[in-house]
Amino acid sequence: MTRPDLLRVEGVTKAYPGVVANSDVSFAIAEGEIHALLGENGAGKSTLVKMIYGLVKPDSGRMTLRGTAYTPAEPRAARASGVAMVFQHFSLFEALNVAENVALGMENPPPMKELASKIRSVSEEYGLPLDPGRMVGDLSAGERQRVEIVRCLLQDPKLLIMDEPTSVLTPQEVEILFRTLRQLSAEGTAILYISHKLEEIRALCDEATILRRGKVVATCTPRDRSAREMAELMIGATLTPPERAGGTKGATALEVVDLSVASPIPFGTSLKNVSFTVAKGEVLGIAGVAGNGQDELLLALSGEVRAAQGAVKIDGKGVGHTGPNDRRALGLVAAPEERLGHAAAPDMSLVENALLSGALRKGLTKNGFIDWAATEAFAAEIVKDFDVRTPGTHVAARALSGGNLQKFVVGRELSQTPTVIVINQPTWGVDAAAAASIRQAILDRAAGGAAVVVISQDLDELLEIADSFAALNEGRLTTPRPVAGLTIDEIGLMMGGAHGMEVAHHGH
Amino acid sequence: MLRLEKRPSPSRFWQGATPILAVVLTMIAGGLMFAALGKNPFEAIRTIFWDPLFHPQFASYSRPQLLVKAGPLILIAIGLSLGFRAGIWNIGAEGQYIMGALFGAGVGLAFYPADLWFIFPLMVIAGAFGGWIWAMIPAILKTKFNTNEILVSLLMVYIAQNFLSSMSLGLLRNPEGGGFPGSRNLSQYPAASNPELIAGTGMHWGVIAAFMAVIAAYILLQRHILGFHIKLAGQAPRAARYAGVNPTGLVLLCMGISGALAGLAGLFEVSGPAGQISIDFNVGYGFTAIIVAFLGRLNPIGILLAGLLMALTYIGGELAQFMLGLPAAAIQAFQGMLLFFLLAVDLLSNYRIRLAHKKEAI
Amino acid sequence: MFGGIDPALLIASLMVASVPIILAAIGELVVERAGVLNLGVEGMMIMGAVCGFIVSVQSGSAVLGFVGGALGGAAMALIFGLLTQFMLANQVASGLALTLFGLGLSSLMGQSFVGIRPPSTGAVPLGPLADIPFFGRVLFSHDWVVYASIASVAATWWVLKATRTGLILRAVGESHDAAHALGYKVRRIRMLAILFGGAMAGLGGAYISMVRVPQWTDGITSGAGWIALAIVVFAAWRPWRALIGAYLFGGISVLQLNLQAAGARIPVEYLSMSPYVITILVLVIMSSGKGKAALSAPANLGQNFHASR
Amino acid sequence: QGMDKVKACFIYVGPIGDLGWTYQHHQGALAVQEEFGDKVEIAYQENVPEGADAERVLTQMALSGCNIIFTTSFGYMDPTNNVAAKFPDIKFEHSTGYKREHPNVSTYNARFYEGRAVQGHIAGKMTKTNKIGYIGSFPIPEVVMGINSYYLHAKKVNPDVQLSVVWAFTWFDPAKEADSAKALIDQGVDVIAAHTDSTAPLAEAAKTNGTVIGFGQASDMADYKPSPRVASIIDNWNPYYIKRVGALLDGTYEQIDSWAGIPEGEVEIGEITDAVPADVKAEAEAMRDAIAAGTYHPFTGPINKQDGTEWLADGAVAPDGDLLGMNFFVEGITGDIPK
Ligand SMILES: Nc1ncnc2c1ncn2[C@@H]1O[C@H](COP(=O)(O)OP(=O)(O)OP(=O)(O)O)[C@@H](O)[C@H]1O
Ligand SMILES: Nc1ncnc2c1ncn2[C@@H]1O[C@H](COP(=O)(O)OP(=O)(O)OP(=O)(O)O)[C@@H](O)[C@H]1O
Ligand SMILES: [Mg+2]
Ligand SMILES: [Mg+2]
Repeated sequence: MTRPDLLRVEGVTKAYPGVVANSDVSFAIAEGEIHALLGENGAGKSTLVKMIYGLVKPDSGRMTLRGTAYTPAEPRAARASGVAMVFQHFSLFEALNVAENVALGMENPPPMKELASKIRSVSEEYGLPLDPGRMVGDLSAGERQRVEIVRCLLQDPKLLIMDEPTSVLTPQEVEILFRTLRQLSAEGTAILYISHKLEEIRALCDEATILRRGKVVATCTPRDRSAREMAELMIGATLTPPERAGGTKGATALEVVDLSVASPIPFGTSLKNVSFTVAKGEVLGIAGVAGNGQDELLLALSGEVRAAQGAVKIDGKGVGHTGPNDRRALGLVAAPEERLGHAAAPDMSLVENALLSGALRKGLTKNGFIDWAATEAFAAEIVKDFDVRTPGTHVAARALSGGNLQKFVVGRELSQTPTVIVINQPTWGVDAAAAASIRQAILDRAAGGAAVVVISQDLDELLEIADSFAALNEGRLTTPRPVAGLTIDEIGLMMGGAHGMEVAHHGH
Repeated sequence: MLRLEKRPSPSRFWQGATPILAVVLTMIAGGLMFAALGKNPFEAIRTIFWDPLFHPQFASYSRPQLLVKAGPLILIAIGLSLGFRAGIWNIGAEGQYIMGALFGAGVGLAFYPADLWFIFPLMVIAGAFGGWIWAMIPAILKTKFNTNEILVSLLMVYIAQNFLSSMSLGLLRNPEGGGFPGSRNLSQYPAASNPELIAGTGMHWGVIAAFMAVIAAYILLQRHILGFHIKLAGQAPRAARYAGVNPTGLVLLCMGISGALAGLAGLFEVSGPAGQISIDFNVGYGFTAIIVAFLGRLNPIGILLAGLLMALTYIGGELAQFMLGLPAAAIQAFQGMLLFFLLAVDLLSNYRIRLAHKKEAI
Repeated sequence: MFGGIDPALLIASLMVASVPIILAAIGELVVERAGVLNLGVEGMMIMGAVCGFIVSVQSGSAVLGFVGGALGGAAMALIFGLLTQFMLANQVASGLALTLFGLGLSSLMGQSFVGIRPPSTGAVPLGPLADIPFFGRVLFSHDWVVYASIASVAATWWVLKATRTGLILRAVGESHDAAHALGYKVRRIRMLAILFGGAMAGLGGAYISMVRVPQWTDGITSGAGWIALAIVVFAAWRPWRALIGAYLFGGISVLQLNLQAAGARIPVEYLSMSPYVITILVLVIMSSGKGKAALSAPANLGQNFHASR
Repeated sequence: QGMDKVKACFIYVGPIGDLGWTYQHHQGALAVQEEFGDKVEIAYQENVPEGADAERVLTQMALSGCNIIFTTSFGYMDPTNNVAAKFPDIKFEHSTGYKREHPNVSTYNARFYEGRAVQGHIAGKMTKTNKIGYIGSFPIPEVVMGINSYYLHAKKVNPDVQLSVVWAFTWFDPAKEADSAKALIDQGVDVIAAHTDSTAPLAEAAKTNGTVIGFGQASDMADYKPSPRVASIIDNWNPYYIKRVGALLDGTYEQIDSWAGIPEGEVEIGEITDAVPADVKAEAEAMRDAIAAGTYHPFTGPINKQDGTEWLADGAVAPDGDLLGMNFFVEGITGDIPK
């Protein structure tokens, strides 16, 4: 296996104001190699690949592609050199259709009709079927990612960069993606793969480069290491998995009866006859592929979307018709998936963001007038209790890294002595150490008698913390089952299988 | 190559220094324009910025007039700024101003010539109501039918203007005015007038209302949960819903407040400085107030200062016209330049300007 | 009751009356599709009006006049573009300031041109076509700018729908971040759109001062720019709907004057507010169709873009 | 006693470049300067909105040492009187209003309806379709008076004539004025008079290749000679301004209420072009001369109101008071005055 190096990165450094995102980073990737880039949140992975893609210019250092100097001035140049990228935060246009989105990512797209048929054929060849005429806003997260991938594939890339691609896929979809990537690798395409899911990396990648605080701290062959070992390399410390104190179930705290609501989100999924109960001390895990009604379920439970009075009951009291604050008053807290813009206001300080949902239960206002001193104290308490790494409580939420903001948001909700907790994607894109501490905090509240609903696309996470399990599929919820005894395959089928992709792959 | 770098938080120093810098830059650019028109630029600049405040002949009169001119601008801009902060675009304040004046004056004139203590207070309520109801039309259309409030509120200005003509020619026409258009002069009807409260200060109820609005808005935005919700809705609408803010209610509230304040401004103007309803009663305060709101960065104190600065250029501009013979158009262009510079240098408070490294400029 | 109003004449009139609004609205539509909200249409129009007028008088050529008008509007747009795209100034305030500045500057520039007649913009010689009953009057008896305005609608529609340029423009308006991530020069594209918008507004203004009125007087556009802005929203950012909107508005404006001239017994004050009222009503009817109009606003409209690199 | 030097100030509602109302007042100001040279200083301010702004500008003018201030719009009436109260030594001259609350306030206006009579005569004679049009600005006595005078004199020479009135609800909006003219033309009107300020109606008429004619309004609008502009009414404020400033200089100034017209040269009929047949032109000039000589008053009875009731008995001449408050159409005009 002595393949020639495709891309060499040598001594690359990139500093942002106040932080060195990449410091003297060097690594190489061979043709056809699947290379993992690992690191905690903010370690500098995205920055590094953005430099390779020509989106960010390095301060110093050099890159070579097949032995010749490689200095892409812009993504166009990178694409011309055979480098393609699937972004961590999708670079798609919701109001445009699939073909248009693909065309925008290509240098010289063929006429639309031709492109459409190309999209059909390429997407089926790789087992990622797509309808070129559909509006991207109408697609599920998994389908959106297919658009990004197909866009790359149409350009016959020599190097394909994927920044956290699997966080939005079902296990079956992940499997199909891996098959696609292996097929590409076999065809000689190198893949630079960023993920926090270490088991996936073990299954997929040939080599791994591990970053910590912008520096390369280790390289390894993932197959030869355990996930635990790699995680510890990433964070430079030992990990402790969350502990379950085997509490006993109490009375029913949250009851959802035949909940049906239309989606308020453009291109969203409506909920259809969702029913379940959660007892005090119980953790209900709800799985499902993104875009199957998770957001809507959270909105309906938090009160942002209203339903029939009896559709949602807290401690037996019908609250389906009330708004978020009425439900907060009864002890329900909710943490939406999208941190910036939904759970927190990006340009507001942490203090203001503490007020955002804490005003009521923490008694931060009197006659509507805000007690800023108490609010600051609350924010400081969250930062301290949940180990939020921030220069202070007066920095804007957007200045926090994703993981730290997530800790803040979850911390804010859990610190309100809730009796019912609804939380969507508690650890999305958060590194292993932070994820463990968030899960632990949730389990602690459950042990303390709270009823918890965790909506997540991370099955390992659900299996780790949930007592019972259900899956959302196109707005319908399966009947909850105890977690004990469930297999990953059964779960995948509850989630709706591979969404029609299996068929396409049979040909290979 | 220059490069912009976003500051983690706005620079306090530049927030204070940018307006001064902008005024200096405007003096330079405007001075060049005045020189090109054959006028002495120093004299012109002095006349615009200095004379209204310190000229021995004019200042004692002009200074209070600053308040008279700035009052309605500030009052309207405060209301607009709340909506703008919440992402609700009422650009029809001019129409609400007209309707406030019509309702207020209408109530006052209905009592003519009675002399009852409650007439003026009733007019104030009617004025606020007039502006409020006019703003409610785009607000309700928005919440019920999802129409664009920018468009509707703008078109409502033209409708209000038609009402104004029709009222000053019809219902509200002064029966003793020899058939001429325009209502009775309210300043000659003490029970309904809004006179200067202390002679020579320019203070009338409208100016007091403007100051009260500044203080109330300041407290609202700094200390009250409602102000917090307004800011939140503008910055992150989904987070606002999550926080329990009712978007429909917020639209009605913000449009309502801005309409009511614009209506009040119209009422105080018609019963005070303007004196009467006439075909050309409105002079663009509703539009100028939008500029004032943004110049003041939607901040109550900023709006207060921006309103005063705007008023200064109006009054100084008037002096420059008849003292130096500068054309009105030159003054208008000068004001435009001032706005351009104020907007442009604002950059410095939010961004750092860096010289890009040579190496990077591939 | 409407006796005596000849529909052919009415339609022919409204086609002429709507030209300035169509031109300016199409320009603004492109600007807004690129994600930029320029409220300074009135200022750009009046600068186009004065520049077009001056150039045509000085050169004796109407065509050069229109070129001058377009340049005048584009020059104003350049100021707006520098402010909003490079200085990241607030778009709403910059647009309003542009209007204030344009009204002042145009009046300064036009001082020595008051009371002069510009060279005439000829009708297009369509010969016998113009004699066809009804259609001849409606379709084949206008000056060339009328046809150009309709052609500009068609061209804009085609470019936005079917060309890569249009696709990129829409992409930039939908998500400047995604467009930037794909390597498109958001600022440059928006700048070009802004200049185009200015040139179109300038053309619209020049049509007023050179054909509609034709003379130079201060404030000659008297609010046409605001109506153009309203038409863009009304049209839900679609070119053909902008044409319909402009014809609807222009049509009602012309119709109400015709009704007056024909002696219809409808109170004049209601007639004269009817263009605005009816525009609002039509908008309500269109918007309430499942919120369709609102959905089509470019997602990044009015937001400034700053790439941190 | 007289004064050695007078500072004469003018406040205008529009821009001096409007080629209409304000432009003509400014011509008057320039004439004063020309007449008296160094003995007067002129200052003016354009675009002053009526109401509060006017009062402030007037006060600032007064403070700056103006001796006489001409306030050239109806809407300046109350501000003029308010400021006059505070500056008893300064003379105020208010145009088109009726309030003289203080001894230092005079009013002046021009009898434009005299010019309208001449236009009406030409219109009645020239129309081939028997439809004549009038673009009204706002339904105020001034405008109503002009419409009535125009119609009466057209009807006198052409009993079949019909008048269409379009209210533009603006003093100045060239595009709307053009649309209004177009609407009238589309209705078969072939003579258009306008009480708005721009040349747009004439330009619209010019597009008809001579089938539609019109008149210059406020200023001569000579560019559209000989057709469609066949005649014009010119507001000529020069004589009045020269007279009043002169009176201040030589000490003969007194408070007056002036309503002058063709006889005083304050209303001028611009050249009647050859597009008008010689006999009609001669008749029109004769009417003008008769008005100038004081032998003919355009509103001489019998004249009935629109509803058929009598306004002026046979031979009666309209009292100025009736004219200044005129809010009715005369018999024969269809349509209502908007309220
Ligand atoms: N545009 C930027 N401006 C300023 N600082 C930035 C910018 N982008 C990244 N950074 C900084 O660079 C560091 C590295 O960020 P990067 O996005 O590369 O991390 P990452 O490894 O991709 O993290 P994650 O796992 O959360 O995606 C961050 O800590 C951040 O502070
Ligand atoms: N415009 C910016 N100005 C300042 N810092 C920025 C900016 N953009 C990004 N950052 C920094 O980048 C970091 C986030 O990097 P990035 O956006 O790559 O991933 P992330 O937010 O950590 O995402 P996730 O946690 O979802 O993977 C934050 O720490 C933030 O400080
Ligand atoms: Mg990240
Ligand atoms: Mg990243």
